[in-house]
Amino acid sequence: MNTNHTREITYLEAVREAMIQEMRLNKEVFLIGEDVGTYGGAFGVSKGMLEEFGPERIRDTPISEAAIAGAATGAALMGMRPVMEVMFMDFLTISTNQLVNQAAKMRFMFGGKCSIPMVIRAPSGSGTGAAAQHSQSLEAWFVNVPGIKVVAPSSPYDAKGLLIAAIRDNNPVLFMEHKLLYRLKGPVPEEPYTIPLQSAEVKREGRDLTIVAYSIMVPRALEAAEKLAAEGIEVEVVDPRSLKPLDKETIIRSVSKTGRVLITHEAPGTGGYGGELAAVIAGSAAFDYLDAPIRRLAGRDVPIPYNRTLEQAAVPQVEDIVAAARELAQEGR
Amino acid sequence: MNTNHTREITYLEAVREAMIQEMRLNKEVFLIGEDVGTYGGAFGVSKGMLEEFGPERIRDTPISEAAIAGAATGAALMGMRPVMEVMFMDFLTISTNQLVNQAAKMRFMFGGKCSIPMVIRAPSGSGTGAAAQHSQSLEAWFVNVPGIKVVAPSSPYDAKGLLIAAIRDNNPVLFMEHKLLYRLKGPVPEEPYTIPLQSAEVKREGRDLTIVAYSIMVPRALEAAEKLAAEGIEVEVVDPRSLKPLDKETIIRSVSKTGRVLITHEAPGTGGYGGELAAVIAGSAAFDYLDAPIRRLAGRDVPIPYNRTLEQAAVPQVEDIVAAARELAQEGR
Amino acid sequence: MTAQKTKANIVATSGSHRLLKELPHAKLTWMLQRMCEIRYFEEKAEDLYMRGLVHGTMHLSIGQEATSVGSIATLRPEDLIIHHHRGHGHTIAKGADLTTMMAEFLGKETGYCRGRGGSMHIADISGGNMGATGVVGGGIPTAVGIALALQMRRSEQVLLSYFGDGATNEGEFHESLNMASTWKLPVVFICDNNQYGMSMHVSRVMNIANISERAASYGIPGQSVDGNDVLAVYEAVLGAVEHARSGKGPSLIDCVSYRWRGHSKSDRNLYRTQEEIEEWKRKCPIRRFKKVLIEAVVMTDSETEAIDQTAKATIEHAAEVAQTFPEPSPEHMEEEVYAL
Amino acid sequence: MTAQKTKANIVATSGSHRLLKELPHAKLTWMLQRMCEIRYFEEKAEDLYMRGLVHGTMHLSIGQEATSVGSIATLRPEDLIIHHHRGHGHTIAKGADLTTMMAEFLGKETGYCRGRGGSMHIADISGGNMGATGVVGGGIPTAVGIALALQMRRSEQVLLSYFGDGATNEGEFHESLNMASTWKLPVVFICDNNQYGMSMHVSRVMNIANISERAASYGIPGQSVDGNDVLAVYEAVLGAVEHARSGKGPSLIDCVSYRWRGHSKSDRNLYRTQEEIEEWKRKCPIRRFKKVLIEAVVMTDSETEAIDQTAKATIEHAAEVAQTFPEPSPEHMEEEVYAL
Ligand SMILES: Cc1ncc(C[n+]2csc(CCOP(=O)(O)OP(=O)(O)O)c2C)c(N)n1
Ligand SMILES: Cc1ncc(C[n+]2csc(CCOP(=O)(O)OP(=O)(O)O)c2C)c(N)n1
Ligand SMILES: [Mg+2]
Ligand SMILES: [Mg+2]
Repeated sequence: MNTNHTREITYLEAVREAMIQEMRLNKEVFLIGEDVGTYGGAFGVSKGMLEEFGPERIRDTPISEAAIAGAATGAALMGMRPVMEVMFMDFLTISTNQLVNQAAKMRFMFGGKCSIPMVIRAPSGSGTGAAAQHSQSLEAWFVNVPGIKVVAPSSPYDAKGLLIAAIRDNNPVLFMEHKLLYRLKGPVPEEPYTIPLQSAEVKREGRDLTIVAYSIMVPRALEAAEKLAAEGIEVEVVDPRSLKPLDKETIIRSVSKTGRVLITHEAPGTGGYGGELAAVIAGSAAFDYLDAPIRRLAGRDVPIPYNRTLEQAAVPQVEDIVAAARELAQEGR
Repeated sequence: MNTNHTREITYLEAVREAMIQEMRLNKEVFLIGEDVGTYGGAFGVSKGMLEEFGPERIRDTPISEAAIAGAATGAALMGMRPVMEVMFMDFLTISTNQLVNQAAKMRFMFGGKCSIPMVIRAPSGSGTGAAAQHSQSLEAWFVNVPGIKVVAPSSPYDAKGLLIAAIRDNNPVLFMEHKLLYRLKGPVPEEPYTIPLQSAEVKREGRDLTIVAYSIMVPRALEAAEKLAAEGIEVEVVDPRSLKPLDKETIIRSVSKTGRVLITHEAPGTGGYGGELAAVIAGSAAFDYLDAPIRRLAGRDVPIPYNRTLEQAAVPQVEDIVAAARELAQEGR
Repeated sequence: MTAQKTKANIVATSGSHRLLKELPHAKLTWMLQRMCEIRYFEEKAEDLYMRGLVHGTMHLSIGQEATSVGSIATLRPEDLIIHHHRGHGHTIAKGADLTTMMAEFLGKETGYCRGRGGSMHIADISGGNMGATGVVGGGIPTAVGIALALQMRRSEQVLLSYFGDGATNEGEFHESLNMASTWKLPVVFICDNNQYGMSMHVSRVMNIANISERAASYGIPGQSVDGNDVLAVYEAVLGAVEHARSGKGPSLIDCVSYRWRGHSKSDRNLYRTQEEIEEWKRKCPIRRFKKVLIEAVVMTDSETEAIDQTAKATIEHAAEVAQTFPEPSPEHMEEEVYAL
Repeated sequence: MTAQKTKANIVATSGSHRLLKELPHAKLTWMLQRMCEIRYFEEKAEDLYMRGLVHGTMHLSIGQEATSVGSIATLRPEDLIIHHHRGHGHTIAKGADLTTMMAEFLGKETGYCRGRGGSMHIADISGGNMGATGVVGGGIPTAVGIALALQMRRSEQVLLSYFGDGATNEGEFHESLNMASTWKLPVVFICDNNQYGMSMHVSRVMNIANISERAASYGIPGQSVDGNDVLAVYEAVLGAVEHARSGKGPSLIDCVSYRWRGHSKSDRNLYRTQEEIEEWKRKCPIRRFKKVLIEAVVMTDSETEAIDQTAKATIEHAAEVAQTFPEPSPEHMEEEVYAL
């Protein structure tokens, strides 16, 4: 991507712009969720959209997450392209039956005779002091459900391109938006563009060690990489961007090159998506190039606490990445 | 365990016996779920229990999975020890909010000032022709939720000992019962006994290769091991039994010994619990002993189909294990 | 305002006799024929199951034929339905090809769902049957979305959403009826009330006399009808369909009937008496409809029997043909999961 | 039976004046004091938040004090409550130690939840407050279980379960009220109806005039009361508590009030007018209760002011002390997740 002369907007604005542009292009696209209208969404993502598109297409709902997911699924079954916003990813726990048993399965279960083109936008992650029930990162569940795709952009540019791709995709796509990324600024072209869902990106090149990171962990890994560079450790940062489908090649290529890999995410380590990444690497051709065990640095196995110090300690911060990467870079040397 | 002279009962009877014995011992234990009374549960697990314990402790409910989970959680918060039966594991999708946001988090979120001693019994797995919405294995989700333990016994003996341990545990324990195991017979002592939740078992010793398997995959792996033995390949079969907490040592020890590991489960491969197992091994001391990449053999990434041939093809069968293990045993030799 | 524990005081519909005069002969014939086809389809399904030709389980609606036929008879061809695990009746009433349906039951590649769905998940999207779900109550939220799409597209189509009495205790029932009411969506919610959810009689799982009373929570019309009277069902649903089509929003129609068979094949029927079952068999909706038609001199006895026998032959034929169809192949299943 | 769109016709309770005579002076004092403490606690919380001393968000119930106090005033000390995100009022009314509560708000190790829970999750299990949940409607199923345990243990205790108007559109509300009704559990469901769920006025999310009408779906008593009249709330809830305690099962009490502040700190209040807010401020439940007490010559003006000032001082003191408390340490968090 050529980012010269490109205007800078926030991640939040990029998400909004993707929705607006797709809604202008295709009248089957609409937004549905709690307080997405006048309120503009809990995080303000849809601010102003009601004015342009009206209450039918920027649809405020009762607080009924199962019915919201069902409404999106049913409309998608009819060929519309709903974008459903759940206020916090944590509340997908109420939509789970609709998403997992209905939306994800209908196409296969009905012999391929329908499709469910919908997007589930889910603000995820901790860092806002909202405690255990408003801070989760539940990607691992959905990755294990055939029929759903899972995307987790880490930059404004990726957010726009991946969201447009997700809206155009003919399947249910879970689109994770990290709350702490909403204010992140970056270059984003004004015209619509897509990023293919199965395309990891090397966010930084390096020879000593690969960090596989997604969502909020990408800016943290990049910051860690800067610090490590000052110590002479050159880190390569790979962002899968789409967790499913996963671009395995880019990851395997990087790990084969560096021979060391640190996988990092915010969700609790045990049973987290990092296991999938580790297994992909450990079962691949990169295995033969590994000079050290595959290392995971993930959220601690605790619910997210309220207190700020505890909250920060519960998920990997820049310093944790620096420490883990440094150790890994030296392991067995 | 000394199984000489021990009477043989089925897995289903073992589950029932564990409940009956604990209910006799402790009047705070009760069973709650859909049709657990007169009907005896969809699979007949609680057949006869209504007669002994009456309708208060063998509690039939409306079809309301969220309220059932909530009822169990609330009763547990009060110090009772509910055993909740969900009719099919698939319908935990309706209880998810209660289990994940309430039951799993309350203790931590309330500063450790309460505990939630409850068991969620969940018939899992495919093989009964019940298709996509009645055949899932959703363990991976719950493993990623701090505050819930996950157990998946593979034999009548383990079922009884682990269920009693789960009922006595002071936390929410998801107890998976594979439908195809219900009729499996094996030796089970009559008196109550417990198996510690964090104790993997080597179900068969072997020097060439380790298979890590749980639930229905254990008898399949053992059968595969017999066949491979005839070819001169000696397989070690390790059953974690409890997926969380996980007895990592037993697994790491076995893999360090054999140098090759095949991980197998029924749930879809992508994002399945096999990833966690692979990551544990790849990040451990066993890494240095590995002579071949870590291999996963899991369910295919499809919803479970209705047609019997398709259904069987969707999850690993004995022959698939034989083939994968044989290949792995020869890899790089 | 405390709970009434008296049993359903079903709203009597007086229109049956009027309808016998008003409805075209062909429509009445269609109704009887469909009811017979459902009965014979399910008896055949049971037979195939007993003979080990069918895998899995199945949920038979024998005894409940009047509900699906009476309600779907009110629809225009382009209207839609979405339903649930006990769905053979709805599928046949909506006009499914019986051979294709039998093929699905048998898990064949040529079945409606190419053998992937089976008895519990028959869908015929192009025929306006948006599919059966096996999750109790699980299709009701989907119904909201289908009806929402109809409304947003300014369609004149309406949707019938079916579920059982037990399903009305699921949270999804509540969320969906409320949402559909709030948005005045073109959907009629139909409770296929056979009085039991597996072993649980409605009186054991709710403290109200009629499920239609739940409509009041959503400010929508609610009515309980004799679900064994195909014309009573027709009349009640027709009103609700017109209400929906004219933009006034959803209704809840509770059709009280009875299932003759066990819940599914594992049922030992311990929760109800043989007498109760026999009593309801005497209320057979098919025999009753035939009698009404004959007494009103709409058809002769031999005409009704001819319809009956034609239905039987059609089902026999469908079952025979379907058994010759090829099995699906598992090779490329992964490619079927996602749409391109 | 179509939807009424007219706004809540709140059941007038005539008992207020009788209650002023019947209730002990100490009880009336207790009520006023608690209401003032809630108001000052929340004003203080807001102040601390504005000064950057508090992390996260918070949901203030200023304007709704009569509901929590009027309802909890009906309880015996051993009775229980479970509530929700807008829960400072219930917590204080249930007798929380204000310093410990403020400490939790500030995320201190000595707070009720050792700083792990925060404003949205205050629990005081040993004091009978079974905790606040941040998931809308999420505590209602838990309430069923708590009440079930009380019933199974043949306890005389009852439980009050609180939730907002918006929560009554969640499926969990429906499942729970139905289950509690079926089993006649000792619980009173109390809707803290402030007429909005974030930006959504009740009339935009349901087609009924009064939320108490939903009780009919479960065959339980339902009543809407003026939630700004502490004595009216007391009277209505007392009846429901006695009903529950005598084994007759649950009730639904809908207390209609108003929140003065935005939903949470991110609220720009675009969905309601300044006039509406001002109108409701004029209906201040605290000023109103003081006026009633003075007019009925139960207290003098200076007595009510003394109570008010004591409350204020108590809160000031609690806030000051709480700020000196130590922060928690993250070291052993994993060990806190599971009970031994
Ligand atoms: C969510 C869910 N819970 C439980 C089941 C198991 N189950 C299948 S049908 C059934 C009874 C449903 O009763 P009702 O809604 O009255 O329909 P009926 O079977 O009587 O037609 C149950 C409990 C299920 N399929 N889905
Ligand atoms: C399940 C769920 N959905 C959405 C939210 C976000 N949310 C928090 S409070 C709230 C409004 C709740 O309205 P109401 O129940 O009336 O309570 P109030 O805030 O008015 O006291 C919403 C939508 C949530 N916390 N939980
Ligand atoms: Mg039924
Ligand atoms: Mg409210």
